[in-house]
Amino acid sequence: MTNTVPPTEEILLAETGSDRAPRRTSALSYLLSKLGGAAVSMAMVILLGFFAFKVLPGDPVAGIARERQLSPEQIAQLRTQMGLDKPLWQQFVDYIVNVFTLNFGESYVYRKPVGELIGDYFWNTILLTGTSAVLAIALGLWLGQKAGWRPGSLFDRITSGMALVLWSVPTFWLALILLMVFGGTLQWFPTGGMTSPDPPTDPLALVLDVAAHMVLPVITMVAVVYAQYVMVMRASLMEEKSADYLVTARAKGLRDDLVRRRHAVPNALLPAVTLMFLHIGGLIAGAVTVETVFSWPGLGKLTFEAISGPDLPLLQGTFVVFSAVIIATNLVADLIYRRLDPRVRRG
Amino acid sequence: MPDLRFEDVSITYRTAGGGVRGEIAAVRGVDLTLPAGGTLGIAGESGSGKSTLAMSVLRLLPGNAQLTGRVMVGDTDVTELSFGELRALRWADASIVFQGAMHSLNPVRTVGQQILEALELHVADGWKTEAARRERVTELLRAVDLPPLKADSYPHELSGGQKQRIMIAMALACEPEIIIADEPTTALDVIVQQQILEMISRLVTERGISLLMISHDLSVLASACRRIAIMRGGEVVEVGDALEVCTRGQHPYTRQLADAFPTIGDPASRRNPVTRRTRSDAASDPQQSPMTDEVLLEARGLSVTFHSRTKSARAVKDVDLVVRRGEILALVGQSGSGKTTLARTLVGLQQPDPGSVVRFRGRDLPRKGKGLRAFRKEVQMVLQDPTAALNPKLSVYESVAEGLRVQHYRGDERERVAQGLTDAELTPPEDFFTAIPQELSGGQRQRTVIAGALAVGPQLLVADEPVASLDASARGEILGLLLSLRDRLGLSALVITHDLGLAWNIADTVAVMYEGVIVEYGPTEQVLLRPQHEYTRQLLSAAPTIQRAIA
Amino acid sequence: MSEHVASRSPRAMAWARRRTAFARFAREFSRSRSGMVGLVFLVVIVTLAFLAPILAPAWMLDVTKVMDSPRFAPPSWEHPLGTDHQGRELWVRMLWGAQVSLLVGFAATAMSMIIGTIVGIAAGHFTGIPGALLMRLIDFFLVLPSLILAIVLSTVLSRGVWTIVIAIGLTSWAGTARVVRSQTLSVESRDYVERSRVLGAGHWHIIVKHLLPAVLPLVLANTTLTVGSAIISESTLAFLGLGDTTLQSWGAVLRNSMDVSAATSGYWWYVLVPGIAIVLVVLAFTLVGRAVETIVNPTLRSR
Amino acid sequence: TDTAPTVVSAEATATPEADATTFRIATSGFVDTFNPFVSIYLLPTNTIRYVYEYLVQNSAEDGSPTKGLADDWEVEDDGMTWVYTLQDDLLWSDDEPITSADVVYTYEQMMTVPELSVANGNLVSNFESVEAPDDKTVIIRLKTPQAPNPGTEVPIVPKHIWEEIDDPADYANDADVVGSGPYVLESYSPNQSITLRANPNFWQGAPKVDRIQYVYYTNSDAQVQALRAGEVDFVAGLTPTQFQALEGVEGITAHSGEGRRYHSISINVGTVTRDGQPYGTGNEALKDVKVRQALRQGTDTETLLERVMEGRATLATSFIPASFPKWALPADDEAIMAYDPEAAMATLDEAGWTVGASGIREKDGAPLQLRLLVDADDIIEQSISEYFVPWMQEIGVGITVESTDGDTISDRAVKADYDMYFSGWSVNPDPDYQLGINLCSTLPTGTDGSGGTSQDGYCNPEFDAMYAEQRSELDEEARQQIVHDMLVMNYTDTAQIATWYPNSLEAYRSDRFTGFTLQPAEGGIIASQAGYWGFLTVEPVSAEAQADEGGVPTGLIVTGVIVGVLVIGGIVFVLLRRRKMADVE
Ligand SMILES: Nc1ncnc2c1ncn2[C@@H]1O[C@H](COP(=O)(O)OP(=O)(O)OP(=O)(O)O)[C@@H](O)[C@H]1O
Ligand SMILES: Nc1ncnc2c1ncn2[C@@H]1O[C@H](COP(=O)(O)OP(=O)(O)OP(=O)(O)O)[C@@H](O)[C@H]1O
Ligand SMILES: [Mg+2]
Ligand SMILES: [Mg+2]
Repeated sequence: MTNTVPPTEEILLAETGSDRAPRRTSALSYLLSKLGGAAVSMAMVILLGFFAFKVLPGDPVAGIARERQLSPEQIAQLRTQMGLDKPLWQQFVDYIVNVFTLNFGESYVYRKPVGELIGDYFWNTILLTGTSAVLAIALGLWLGQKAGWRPGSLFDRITSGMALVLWSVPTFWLALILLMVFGGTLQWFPTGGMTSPDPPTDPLALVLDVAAHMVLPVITMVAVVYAQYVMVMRASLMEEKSADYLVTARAKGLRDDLVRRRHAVPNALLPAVTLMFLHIGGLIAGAVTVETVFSWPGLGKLTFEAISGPDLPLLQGTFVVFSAVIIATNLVADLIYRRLDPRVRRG
Repeated sequence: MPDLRFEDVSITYRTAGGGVRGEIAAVRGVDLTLPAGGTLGIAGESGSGKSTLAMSVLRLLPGNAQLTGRVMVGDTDVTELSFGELRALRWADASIVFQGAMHSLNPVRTVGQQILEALELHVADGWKTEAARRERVTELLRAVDLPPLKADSYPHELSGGQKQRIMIAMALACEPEIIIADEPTTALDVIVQQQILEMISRLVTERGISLLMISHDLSVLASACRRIAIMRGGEVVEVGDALEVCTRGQHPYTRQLADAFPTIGDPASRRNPVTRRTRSDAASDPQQSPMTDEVLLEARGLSVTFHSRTKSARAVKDVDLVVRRGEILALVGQSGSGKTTLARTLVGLQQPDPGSVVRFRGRDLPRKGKGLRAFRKEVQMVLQDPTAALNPKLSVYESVAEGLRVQHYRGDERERVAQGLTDAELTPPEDFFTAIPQELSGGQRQRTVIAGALAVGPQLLVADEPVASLDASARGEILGLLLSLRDRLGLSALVITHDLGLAWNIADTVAVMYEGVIVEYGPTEQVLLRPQHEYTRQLLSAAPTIQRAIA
Repeated sequence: MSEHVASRSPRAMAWARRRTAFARFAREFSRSRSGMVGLVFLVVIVTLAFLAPILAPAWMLDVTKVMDSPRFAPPSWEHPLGTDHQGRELWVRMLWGAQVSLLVGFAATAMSMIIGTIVGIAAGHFTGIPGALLMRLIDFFLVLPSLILAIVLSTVLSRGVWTIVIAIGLTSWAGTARVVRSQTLSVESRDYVERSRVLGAGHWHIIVKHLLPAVLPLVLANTTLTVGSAIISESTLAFLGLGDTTLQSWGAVLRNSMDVSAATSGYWWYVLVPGIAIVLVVLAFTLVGRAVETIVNPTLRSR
Repeated sequence: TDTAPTVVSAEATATPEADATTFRIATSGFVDTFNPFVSIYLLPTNTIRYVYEYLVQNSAEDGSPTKGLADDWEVEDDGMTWVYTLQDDLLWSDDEPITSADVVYTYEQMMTVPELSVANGNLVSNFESVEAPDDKTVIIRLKTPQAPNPGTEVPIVPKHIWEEIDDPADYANDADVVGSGPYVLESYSPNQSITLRANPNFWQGAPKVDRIQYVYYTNSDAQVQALRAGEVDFVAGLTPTQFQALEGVEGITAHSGEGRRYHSISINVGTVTRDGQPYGTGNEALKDVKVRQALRQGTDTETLLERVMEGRATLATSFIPASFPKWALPADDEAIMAYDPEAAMATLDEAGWTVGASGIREKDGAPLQLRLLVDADDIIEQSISEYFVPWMQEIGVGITVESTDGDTISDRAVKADYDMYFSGWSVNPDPDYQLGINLCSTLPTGTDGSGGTSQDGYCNPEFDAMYAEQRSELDEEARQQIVHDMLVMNYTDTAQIATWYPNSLEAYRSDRFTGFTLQPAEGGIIASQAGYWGFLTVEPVSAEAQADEGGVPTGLIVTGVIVGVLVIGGIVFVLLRRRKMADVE
């Protein structure tokens, strides 16, 4: 659920392998079919977004009234303001309208349009997960191809071993330990947030400030996620390693590392790309816990708060946006794949 | 110019997994010499160590291989070279055309780039500059009869024959002194095969290159090499002059290889494949066919079109065909001509285009339910590849019994299975019950598939390339079985092949297919001895024979 | 092969063959050092979990019975893994917690595997609209942020082990389905399935006789790996406050340690013990899973 | 250091002066809005206390009414009319004078515009009219006489600002706020920080720190770490464990104050609607007061206090916290029942519940099996239930613990779908409201629990009568006596088991700040007061202590990281380049 099992990659590789069978289609129809698939998924997400959350228990007003001195009139007033007194179908219609206006209604807790809230937080999350994803992918690919080239070597054993151990660590636990050690005890890094309470005005100083705040969360996410990429790339390269064209390359007198870099890696990248993007979902799950622990003002933290709200419109909003991000990245993966593999491209 | 010498070369593979195989002695004590400017062919059964030996020349063996002995290129022992020296030797002194060109080219780089790469690595006077190198690529492509534009193609955009030529061009790129060609023509149809062989011979003579060629097909080697070595089980069992080896082989295996080639027009091999079995008495006269006039299966105006998202292709066009009771019909034709598609349509696995007529015993093919099952009882198909057609997890018994269970056979299943295996000459059947496919040889697998089909008791057997994947000795066994079954059980058969010799071996009638159309159809003798259609003639002339090669 | 077995029935022979296949599997597995380490560790943990009621009687978890024992006692001979905020022995909680965590791990995995296998085979086997719909469904579940979905599920259903099992199971099957589907497709394209059709077989026969046996090894390998991630998921749900706090699971222990801020307060053992236990068990499952996978999927063997 | 500009300009926000002192508070609170008419969450309402002065403030000493905007006040007509006189020379933070018109405006908005009554409408529901005969006098006329001062708890807003706003209910009021309290809200960035700035026009003089800043930390451990690291100066809401760990840390003072909250186990007494229709799923057995009393006698709250709260609370007697000694029910009152399992069993026997085979008591074949809802997010509730279950088992009562989330509990509490659940309130210095939500008239009107605000579903006509009496009793001592009797009655009826009044556990950087005012003065709290005293008097310890503020050694680290990233990036770039060049060669 939170983590997609990395070692199944090898099995999945078999599949992407079959995907790679020569299959020429025009760029347009390829794009259209991928877009169509994404659109169907998105429509399903939007429907699920309403019905799944509608069944959530808990009336936000009841929660408020349990803690605060309110008269029945005040409670009724609150319910009206939150639109809770409307019939279900009306709420559904509102929701659909809201989704298409990228608005998602008004957050119960923040009393702001959800779209606006998400807009405020979206880029923070992208900054965090994006940085982590780039680092994790770069690290994973690099270590993975090195390890896969010489399976069983000391380097491979250390790399795979590390990756497997880190993969077995619950994200939030690692985050907490890092927070304790490097934030609280050693005080090397700030303990939370995205900037200092008074962010410096000098742009360079501001960048440094944000970077300092990013170190721990990024380390956490990279540590837990990069393992999957290592394993994908390693398996992929091992699969490629015995390919006949590598013998040809060697026979031509190429140096070993050139054989790897020029011939093996570009081919091994193909199945790896699809799989890596599939794991973006895992990264987002990580964002929820990591942002929560490190108080990173992003969508993950927003989601966490929406759960404890319960802030239904906000939850719907983050759910739809997260899903959309994953769907979009998968679409990108398909397109990248097409660029990388001449066999899928039109001849 | 250096010569190539193998001196007491032995190569063993260590296999980690399973332990079933453990150490494999792939090559054992081989001594061979390829003199400078000479040609040497190596033939032998599959798995006899031919490729392994070839790879040892450039030290390309995988890590789990261990080599003893010496591999001499001129005065240098390849096994003792430093890595740098070895890299310099590779391709510049000796190059290889690998078995299976399909996989020997990097799928994500253009073939031009791949040839260029070799030139860049071994810069010589002829191609010092970038422009000169490009020029040389063009020149090389011309040498192998390819338009220079093809340099910008990716491997998947080329046909098998074209890829094979790219490999040859690449091998020639750095003007090596020795070329090793490992099965350069397998998987090509006879016409392309002939072109490639001719080209290699031409290049070798023109440029004075030494050639080491590997094949399991004696006739192929005979047409390109002056000397031939025969390998079996990792050892060289015979070396000698090509003619000598082909016609007067000393070793029994050599003779077996040579004999397995039927000669079209030779009455001795007509309806008489080389086999260890003695044929039953019923058909003591091989010239006589038990064919009747009763029509079993009939196709009229049969067309099949494959639709994909962007285009549609007609694989079978307007075919008329009749199979009579007791008839063996051979369907021949080049690869991709639609033979398999036609067969699949005839047994109802593929939907024909509207308007096509397929009748079994005068009735349209049933599509589902009881009718379909009853039809399956009467018509069985043996698929192209026996290895793929058997579930690797099921034993021979279960595979054969599968049809009986599906058909709700009421009798004694065990007895029937045993009978099926016996019919297919897997005797005693009990010995094979528990075997799983990987424990069987190719021929045994093929016979298991046939036994499974026969156990159901069909009237018509459609066999798709029943022997294509087998080496010479095994194929005779299978063909013999078909004939004897026809004789004993009155079975009809439609046998698909791209090999005309096979048709001569067993068929009553031959249909020649070319690009989805049946271009020639008639009694075997008529079609093969007095071909009418241009394509049939081409096929006949391209079919390699030892006689022709030596002549 | 050549041994004479005519006296035995085909069924018995099939079993015998399976036995030898299993023996071979076991032999190969025993050769994988990391796989064996993982397996032995798991066996020990499972045994301990089963023996929990004997090794640590239930009263040791009753806070009213342990009022004399010190709270937050660091690990020592007397308190091997230290004590928690109510003076309970941590080793006792871990022992009982193993039961729940493993149960959740296995049950959620079983659920995910069953759904994944059924949907995967169906999506691969049936062509046309049903297959396409199922494939879309798989793709859809693959892109869903499953953590969020699991959160919703565990909030909607009343708290308890089975809720967690369902939440994890329902959100983790898509990966399996994808693997199974691709394997099904590749088997489906094999000639022996076609041969089976020629023999007159229907869907059921093909699925049960050919597809299922072919995908099961992969599913098995996937299973051990999924158990690990299910255990992590359980702890993540507990961390987010969505677990059943009346249960002793490792996630719940970890959650407790966070609730009382053990980490900030210097009670390191309270945080480390459950965390490391999770890491070790998940790692063990992963090692076993990889070893199994290497055997059932020979192309992975290092060449 | 008192140089803050009067009107906070945008530029000033961007560049805080170097020598400005900032007092940072860690928080994780929700913010709905800073609109005093609408805001209902704790953090913004607490912030608003610092921004807008009330007509009458709650005193720091004991929370009793004291000087706010009003200098003094008189009660006329037996509590029907209250006349307030404003202080002289009051100024808003934008230098406009504060007049009685502002007060009237504020009250009238709440009384006439439903959208603006959301937050504090209940406080003015007894108002007949509010008048301003002159600039300095406010007259509040009530519908019924009331003893509690009606001038408290309502933030008075500047009329000249709010009048201009088109839709006051939607006004976020979260930047450059004009106020009258010690601090005004300068800026708010959601989930990151809330910044308050000292108000030089505040009638008691500007506070000594220039700014208060709330900094967001989702996680309470992160808050503690931030305090240790010196990133924040003040943390509230600590767990007893955290508190203990912070005690004795250098530079940090951990402060445990008697709070104004109470905590209890609410019992379903057999919920009925206002017109007597039963609803909900409460166990029949709990309708018997004996059974409820037995539950209380079987609960060892003293042990709980020790083991669960580490003693950081005061044992509770009723729903009025001991920090309001005037009103609270004394612990030595004769009505108080001690922990006595024997007595509990006797009580149950008396009520006809006999011990069955499984050790659970039965009556007419029905077992005494009760459900207890526990918030999975609340370690205190969980811990209590871990003791409660075996104790109840001992007296023969079976307890099923249902662990779930807070929202579900609220939901089920409204629907009366429970036998017992944990409940708690923050209580105002005047007990009137808290007593009021125990009246029959606060029971729900619908059988789905709607229309009610009752604390525990308690209803006793005698109690109602006494409530009316105390409300109009202007003699405080007499009123105290009535309240005491009411609490005794409620205690004996056992609609809840009050467990304790938890201490508010706070910690601050005493190496940097000092001079906090507690409320109540004796053992009181700093944050979450019913007033603005806590941070009003805070002052920096010394100048140099301030200087190294934020001196986390991040600079070096950050530089290191950046250099590292650059190096890695460079290597990647070079590698890419090399491959590219190799490709074109
Ligand atoms: N990498 C390897 N590891 C282990 N065994 C191998 C390996 N490569 C080849 N073998 C085994 O070595 C033997 C010789 O193989 P080789 O490829 O040389 O045969 P071949 O004569 O070229 O056969 P073919 O005609 O089928 O190409 C075979 O038994 C084969 O199974
Ligand atoms: N399922 C399919 N979809 C689309 N095209 C197909 C399909 N199957 C076969 N074809 C095409 O139909 C043509 C005939 O194929 P078929 O397999 O019948 O040839 P064949 O004569 O059996 O060749 P071979 O000797 O190689 O087995 C080929 O061009 C092939 O690419
Ligand atoms: Mg070979
Ligand atoms: Mg074919």
